[in-house]
Amino acid sequence: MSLPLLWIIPALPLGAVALNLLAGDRLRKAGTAWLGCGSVALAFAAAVRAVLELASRPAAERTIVEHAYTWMQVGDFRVDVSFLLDPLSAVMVLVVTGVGFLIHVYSVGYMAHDPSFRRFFLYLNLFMWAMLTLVLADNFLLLFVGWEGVGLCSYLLIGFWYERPAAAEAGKKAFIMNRIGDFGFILGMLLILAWCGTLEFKQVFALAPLVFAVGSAGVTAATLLLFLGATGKSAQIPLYTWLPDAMEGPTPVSALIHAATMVTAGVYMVARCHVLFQLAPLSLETVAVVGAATALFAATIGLVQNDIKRVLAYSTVSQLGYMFFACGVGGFGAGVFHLMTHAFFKALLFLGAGSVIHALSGEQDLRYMGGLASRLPWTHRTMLAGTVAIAGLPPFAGFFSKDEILADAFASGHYGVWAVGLVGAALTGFYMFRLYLLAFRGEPRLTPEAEHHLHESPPSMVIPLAVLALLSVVGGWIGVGAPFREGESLFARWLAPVFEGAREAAHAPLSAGAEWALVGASVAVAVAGLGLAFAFYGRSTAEPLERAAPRLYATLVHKYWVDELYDRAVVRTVYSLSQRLWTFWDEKVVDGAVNGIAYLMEGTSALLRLFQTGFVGTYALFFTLGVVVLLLHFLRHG
Amino acid sequence: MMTPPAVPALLAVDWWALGAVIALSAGALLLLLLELLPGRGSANRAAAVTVITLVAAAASVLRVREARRAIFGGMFVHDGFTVFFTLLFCAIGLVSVLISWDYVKRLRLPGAEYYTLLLCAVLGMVVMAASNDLITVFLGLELMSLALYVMVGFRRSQLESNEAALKYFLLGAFASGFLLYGIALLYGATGSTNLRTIAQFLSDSPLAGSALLIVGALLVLVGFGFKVAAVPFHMWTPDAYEGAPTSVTAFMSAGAKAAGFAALLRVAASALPGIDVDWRPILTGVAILTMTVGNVTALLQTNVKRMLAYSSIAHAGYVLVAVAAGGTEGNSAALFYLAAYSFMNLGAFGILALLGRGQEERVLLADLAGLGFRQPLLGLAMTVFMISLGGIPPTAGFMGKVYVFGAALQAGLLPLVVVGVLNSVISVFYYLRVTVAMYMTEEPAAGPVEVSWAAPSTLALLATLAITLWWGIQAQALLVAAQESVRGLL
Amino acid sequence: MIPLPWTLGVSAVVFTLGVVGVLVRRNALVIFMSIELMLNAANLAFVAFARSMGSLDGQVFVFFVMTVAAAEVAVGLAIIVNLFRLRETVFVDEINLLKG
Amino acid sequence: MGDVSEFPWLSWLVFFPLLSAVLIVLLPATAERAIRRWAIAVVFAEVLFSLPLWWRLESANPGWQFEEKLRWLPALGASYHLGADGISALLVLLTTILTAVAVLSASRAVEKRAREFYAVILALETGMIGTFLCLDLLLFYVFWEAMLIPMYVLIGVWGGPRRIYAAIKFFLYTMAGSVLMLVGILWLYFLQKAVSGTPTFELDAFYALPIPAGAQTWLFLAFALAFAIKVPMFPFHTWLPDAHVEAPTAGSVILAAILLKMGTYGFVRFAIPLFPVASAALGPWIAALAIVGIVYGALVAMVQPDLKKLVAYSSVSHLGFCMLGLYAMNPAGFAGAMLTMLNHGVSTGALFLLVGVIYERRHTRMIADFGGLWKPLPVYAAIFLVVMLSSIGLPGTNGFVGEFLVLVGAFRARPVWAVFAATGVILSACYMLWMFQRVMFGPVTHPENEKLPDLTLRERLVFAPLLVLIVWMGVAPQPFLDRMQPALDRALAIAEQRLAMHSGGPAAAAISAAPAAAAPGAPTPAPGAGAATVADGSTTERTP
Amino acid sequence: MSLTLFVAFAAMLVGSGLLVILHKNPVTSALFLVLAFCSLAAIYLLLGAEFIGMVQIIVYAGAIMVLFLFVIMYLNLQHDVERGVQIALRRGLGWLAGAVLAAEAVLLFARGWGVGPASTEPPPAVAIGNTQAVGLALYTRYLFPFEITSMILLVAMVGVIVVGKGRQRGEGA
Repeated sequence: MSLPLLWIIPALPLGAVALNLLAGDRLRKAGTAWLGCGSVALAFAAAVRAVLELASRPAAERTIVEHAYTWMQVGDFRVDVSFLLDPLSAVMVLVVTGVGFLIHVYSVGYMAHDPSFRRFFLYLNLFMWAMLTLVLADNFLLLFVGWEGVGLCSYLLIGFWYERPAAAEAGKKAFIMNRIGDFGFILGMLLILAWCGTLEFKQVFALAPLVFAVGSAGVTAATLLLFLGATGKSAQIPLYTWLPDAMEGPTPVSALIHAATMVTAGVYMVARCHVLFQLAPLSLETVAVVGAATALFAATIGLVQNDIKRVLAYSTVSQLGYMFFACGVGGFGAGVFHLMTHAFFKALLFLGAGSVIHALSGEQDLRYMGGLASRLPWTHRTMLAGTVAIAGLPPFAGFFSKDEILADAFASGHYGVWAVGLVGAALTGFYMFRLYLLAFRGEPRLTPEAEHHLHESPPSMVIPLAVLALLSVVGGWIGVGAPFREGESLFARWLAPVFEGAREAAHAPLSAGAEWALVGASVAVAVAGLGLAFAFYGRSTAEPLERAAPRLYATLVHKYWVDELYDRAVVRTVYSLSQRLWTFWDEKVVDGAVNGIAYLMEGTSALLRLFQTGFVGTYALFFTLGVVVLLLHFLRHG
Repeated sequence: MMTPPAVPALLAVDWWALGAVIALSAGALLLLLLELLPGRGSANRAAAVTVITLVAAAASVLRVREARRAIFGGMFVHDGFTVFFTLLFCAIGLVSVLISWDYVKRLRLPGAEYYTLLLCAVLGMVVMAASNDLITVFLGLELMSLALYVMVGFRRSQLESNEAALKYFLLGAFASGFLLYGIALLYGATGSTNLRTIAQFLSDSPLAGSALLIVGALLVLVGFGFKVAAVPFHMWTPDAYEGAPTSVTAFMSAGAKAAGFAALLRVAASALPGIDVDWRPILTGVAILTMTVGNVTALLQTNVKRMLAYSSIAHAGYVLVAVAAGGTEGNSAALFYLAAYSFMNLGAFGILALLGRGQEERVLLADLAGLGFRQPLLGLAMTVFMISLGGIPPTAGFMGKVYVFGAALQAGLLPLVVVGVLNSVISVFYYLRVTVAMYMTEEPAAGPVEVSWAAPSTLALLATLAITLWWGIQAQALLVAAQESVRGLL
Repeated sequence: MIPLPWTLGVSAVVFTLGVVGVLVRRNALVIFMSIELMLNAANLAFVAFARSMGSLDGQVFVFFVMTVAAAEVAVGLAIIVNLFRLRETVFVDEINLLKG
Repeated sequence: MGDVSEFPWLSWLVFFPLLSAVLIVLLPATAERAIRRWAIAVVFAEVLFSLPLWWRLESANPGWQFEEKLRWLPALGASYHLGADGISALLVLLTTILTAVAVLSASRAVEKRAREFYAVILALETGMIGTFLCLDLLLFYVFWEAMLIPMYVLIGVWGGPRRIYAAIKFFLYTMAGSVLMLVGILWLYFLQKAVSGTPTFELDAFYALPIPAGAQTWLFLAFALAFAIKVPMFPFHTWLPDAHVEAPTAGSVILAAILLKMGTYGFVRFAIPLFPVASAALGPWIAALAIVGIVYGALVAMVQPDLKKLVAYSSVSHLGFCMLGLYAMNPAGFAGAMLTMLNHGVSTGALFLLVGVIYERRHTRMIADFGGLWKPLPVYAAIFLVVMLSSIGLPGTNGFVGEFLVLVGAFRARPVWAVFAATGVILSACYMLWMFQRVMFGPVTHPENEKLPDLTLRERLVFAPLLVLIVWMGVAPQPFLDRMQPALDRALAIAEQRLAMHSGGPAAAAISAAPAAAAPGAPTPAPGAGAATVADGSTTERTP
Repeated sequence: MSLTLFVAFAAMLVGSGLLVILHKNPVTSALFLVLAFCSLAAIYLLLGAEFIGMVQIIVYAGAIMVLFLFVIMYLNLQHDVERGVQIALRRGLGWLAGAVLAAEAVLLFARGWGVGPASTEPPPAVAIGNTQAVGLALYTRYLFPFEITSMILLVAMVGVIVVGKGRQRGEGA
């Protein structure tokens, strides 16, 4: 082996970052593009090589650990920089580098006219590094490096157009929300460290069943805290509000970070820690409930949004909810599978939306679109593929993964969660086709300016769209399992070594009939959803809900006023508390005490000066009084 | 060894041990005689003679520094304590002469008389420190005081100077009355004025409850307390210091205080051993009051001279801490502190004496504005003196405080030490105000105050600066000297 | 033979009178006279003690005190005279240029 | 370089700046260029001189190295005793580097009295290095206190409009704390004298001195007050914002980067090893104050309208982490605290430099006067970004390593400490990012900001070493950890050993120098029991 | 006999002392002071201190008081004007302080007070007069203080000249 197998993968984009920084503006646009895309392409190649190497091993030995160096060691506390490749991270690393590469290519076209082209690729490559570190990390702390690293890049990229106050605000919001999650993550790590004495995955997972009793407080606390981290990163209730706002960033960023890769890190982490989660049934239930709730909640908001990217953003939140509830019901494999397919079709959808926005010179409002199908044929076709995929119609990718999730939920007896998932599926079909119909069908409602510049996107943007559309169609096929074929799916078998423990604890397989019934139900609700969408928006653009239930509609449009609530309850409270802490407590009380001593001294000084009258008589009097007092002392104490 | 012969043997007197006293008296007389000679520049001549006299006095004492003698029937003792203080007084005198050299000419004060009185005051101080008899202590004190009353009022056509002299004189005489009455009572209680004899009598027949002894000792303490400016006998200090010619202020703030403490230590240690323990509550109380009143009242002063006067009160308080601690450690700490204090205070007042042209006196805080950068040496020196007075390393004042507070701590006077260190924090505030004025205030539009540089003053400045810094960095020699000096006392 | 307490009592009374005189009068000269009373009280105590102990030391001390007092009076009166020249007053409560 | 053991390396290191300062003062004030160059040469030479402390420090040796000892005041038993170990070596390196950076940065900012400015900074450097290297308590106190003067002058002469207030406040506040320490030192001295008969101020002698538990509390309080004010710990912090706001940039940098470290250094070197019983007993209170400081500093920083004040309050927060790490009293906490000291020095120093850069250009530090600076100042903004990330402890930068180790240590001591302290992670992001947003992002709101020149080459050079350190210490902190750990372990071991002398007390359990290694595969207690331990908030060390 | 005389002179001493501090006219005060000194001299004689008694009359009552009177006349001082609240206050405090001082002394001395031992020096071989004895002591045992006294007088002379002489040589301020 001439080249290191694993650390080269994140190192490649990092190297590109360094080169980019060093070369500066000498690089020009073409150079930047080549550097950015090339490094990711190479990383993809390196990832493929590593995964092939992994695949060539027998199933039981499919873990590769590569130790780079000791990061820090204090006493018994030691953390290494070392990388781990196992089937789970293999999936992730391929998705990240693969989809990442496509989005890089897409960005070359999308960002071509942006003056900060170089900076964009700098951030993007940095993000690739962080994301790859995250998925390849061999221990919690290194994962955390990637975890925060992607958060940082997300912050930078959301606020990429920093001159727009909204973008800057959204970036900050994303970072702080993430930090709230990280607070949990750090404490979770500390708990794990305290119990297991190490942060290395293999050791932790080996020790955990010995150290923790099932359902014990320690492991429950640890996993709940880790999950808090995941809710931040993956935009789940209660920390989801940053993701829709993150749409202020350039669209490729939304595709890469806020759809395909970063936001799924939470799911990855939960899947990675499934050993721990399975020791804590309460945590698993929480994950399932939060996931399902988020899936439904976000979907309802997505129903009425008019910004094309925001619809997709809520859809992302919703889909992430699916992944979590998959994990929560024990279907880690299903969750990861949906993660992958979602990466394909959601990236596709975002890129398609980006293509639309690009074509419309920045117009994002669905109300000013319409009839674009003929004007943007490639975009239209690929978007349609993505929409069908996410709606869960067979045989598109989304169908298989979503179906597996629902099946797992049902099979494990989480009927409530299953029902919620089913409703969510209907809503998904509805809002996605609403989007499709409003954007591509009907009469054009373009602004004159958009009309004037309207054009199909360049090949560098269309080709990635096509590739992703293809993946959205066929990407699910590797995960085809029951009831369509005998035995486990290819994907499940690949992940089997990782989720071994999970499978043992898992439910008994359902009967074939039940499986078919479930498939039928999920297809039915999806069709119902899209049918309703056609019924409402096929011809008109009016919002039926607005007329039928204006208050409900307003609630949804305002996203249940959650942002406002957070602002009131947290942001302003903290701000006014801090203000008072500063102006009253710090300046008046703490510092006031300090200055008070000084004033006291000055006052005493002024008082004492009064005694110094300048008259000899006074002086003699005090002199005599001194003698009197001293004599008095002897009178009393002899 | 110290038993006096029954018949006074004049020839048995060790004249070398008396060298300082003889030199100082002779110098004073010589100055008066020289004034009869005609010629201009009599002030320069007088100053030069004074310098020679002081050097000679110091040299003669140094020559026999190892000797231990009791002369004149034990009224005058030559021991380490005497040597230490004689040298200190001569040094104070020397620096004062250097400070006065130009100042006296500038203010057109009568030079010969000035230096005569200065020498007589030094003589009085030496006698106070060397006395082993209450009579000589009293006479030495009066000699010094009378000279100082006159010196304070030396600018006789100036209202402030005259007022200062009057106040100093009236209160000084008042205090002398108390001191004298105290001596009378002590005499009555013990039958002697000789310190050794008193001590011997007390050790033979302790008179713990004797009213005579207690009141006598108390009044003596009050008398010395006046001289060292201990609260509440301090009230003359700011007025006298402010009104006196600056060079005189310098001289008396260092010399008179040191002499007062010398006498106090001598009497307490030689005649009333154990008084430091018995009277600790009183000394502690007075020390606390002295430090606090001095420092706190100084805070708001706008006249630097007056501020330093209050500061000198506070410093008396620090020395009183050492006195309260007592014992070898306490006494040697007091000596150390007095030596350190003398030079930094002389330096500070010496700088004030430089300010202004001709007969003007510019000693307000506002007068210092912007001076630091205009006069780098002066600014630096003043800063060092202020830092030292504030007790901040690396200066003599810091080492002094370490030693004093260490001694007090060893004696178990923790509360006193805590009050003392907190006081030094308070004091730093007004010392810093001087540096604020010099370095951090814009100089007035009319330009900064003029500085009357002269070679002797510069020399004095450099000498005090060097000593202040050196004793802050390496005080071993002074430490040893202070420790050796008090050994013979006890 | 005069008992010691008697003489001492007289001395103490005179001393106290001196102190009170200093405190209550405003004329610098009278204050100064009161101080002389204090010194004389001390002298009386010296002589009384000397007498009771049969020692001469006290008397000698008194002699020195008188000398000092004379010197003090000379200097003090000179200062007061100078003050009067400058300010036309000898009242100490009119003299407070220096204060605070 | 010659034989280090022969050459009085530390003395040279301490006094070379002072000597150079004297030389500078002797130069004519008009020779500004020469003075500037000379000063810069001196500080960089000083960096070179301090490098042996990195190269030649024997990592494995926990004792004093480069030792020098001369008689100073035999009459008192004080000696001139210098020596370095991993702790002081790193802090001295921090000092030389940050001073060099500060001096380099100041060369344009100081318009008046350049000669005196450089002389004062060099004198300050002597004071700081001396404080870190003294092994004699009296000598330590001399340096500790003497150092106040140049800093006071620096603030008072070259500071902002309220400089006099700030300078005097700084001086008096810190001095008020330290004089009681002097009393404590003297107390120790006499105790030592009484026990052994020979008077000495040697630190090693005090390390070996048994101190009654009752006295320890008072002595500890005396020392801790001095150090706590210097740190500064809540509620003794109010001098800091004033001093920082008014100080010139170089002063702020040195104040934040180095002077504050003396407080924490004092805890590691003196307060904890000397008074372990009191430390253990009062530790929870100090940790509580540290945590309050973390949260409080962050909250107050959030609402500051002035950049320097914001950074100043963030220092309160960061040093709260330091103190928390120390009072975790375990290796991880100590190492974290020590690393946080270095980190804070680097990143907060850099932050003050950055504030100084725009202050120089705009003569304002008000956040409201800026906005959209990224556009005119991209390089500046990028550097600011990196430094800010380091300050909020982003993994991959130095800030994270220290903070995390502190949290590990704190968690091991008492989990609830870590819980509260970790909120600082959120809050630091809040105030820093919000500030960054208001300063850098958005449109340029003030026309005068539009044409601001970006960083000059010299300014870039100033930041280069700091950025290198930020990344280096974040990515590969092990060389630093290796150097500091033996010394930290020694401090802990001394504390533990001395605590054992007062054995039996409940405090004995609170310090554990070497926590039971929870090595993989070690026998583990029943999970339920462990959970209970977590729940009641006491130690989570698992004993085999 | 001597006791009666003592009481008489003591009463005169205290009475005139009181008048010194009470009388408004400084000249009268001075004259009463002379009277006080004279009574004191008489008491000295009663106490066997003939020399001191004589000196008291010559030096104190003679020289010193003449000086006082001379100055008072020279300055042409009239009755002291003493009125106003401040003065009343000061007087009150002054008397109070004096009274307390005296009371304290009485209380302290009431507890008992030891007088020093009788003189240890051998009585002179030949009975000599008091003046002679004092003179002998002065020039033998007390030689040193005697010399110091001479310096004090020198200082007084120089001082009086400095303070008292008129302005000359354009001497300033």
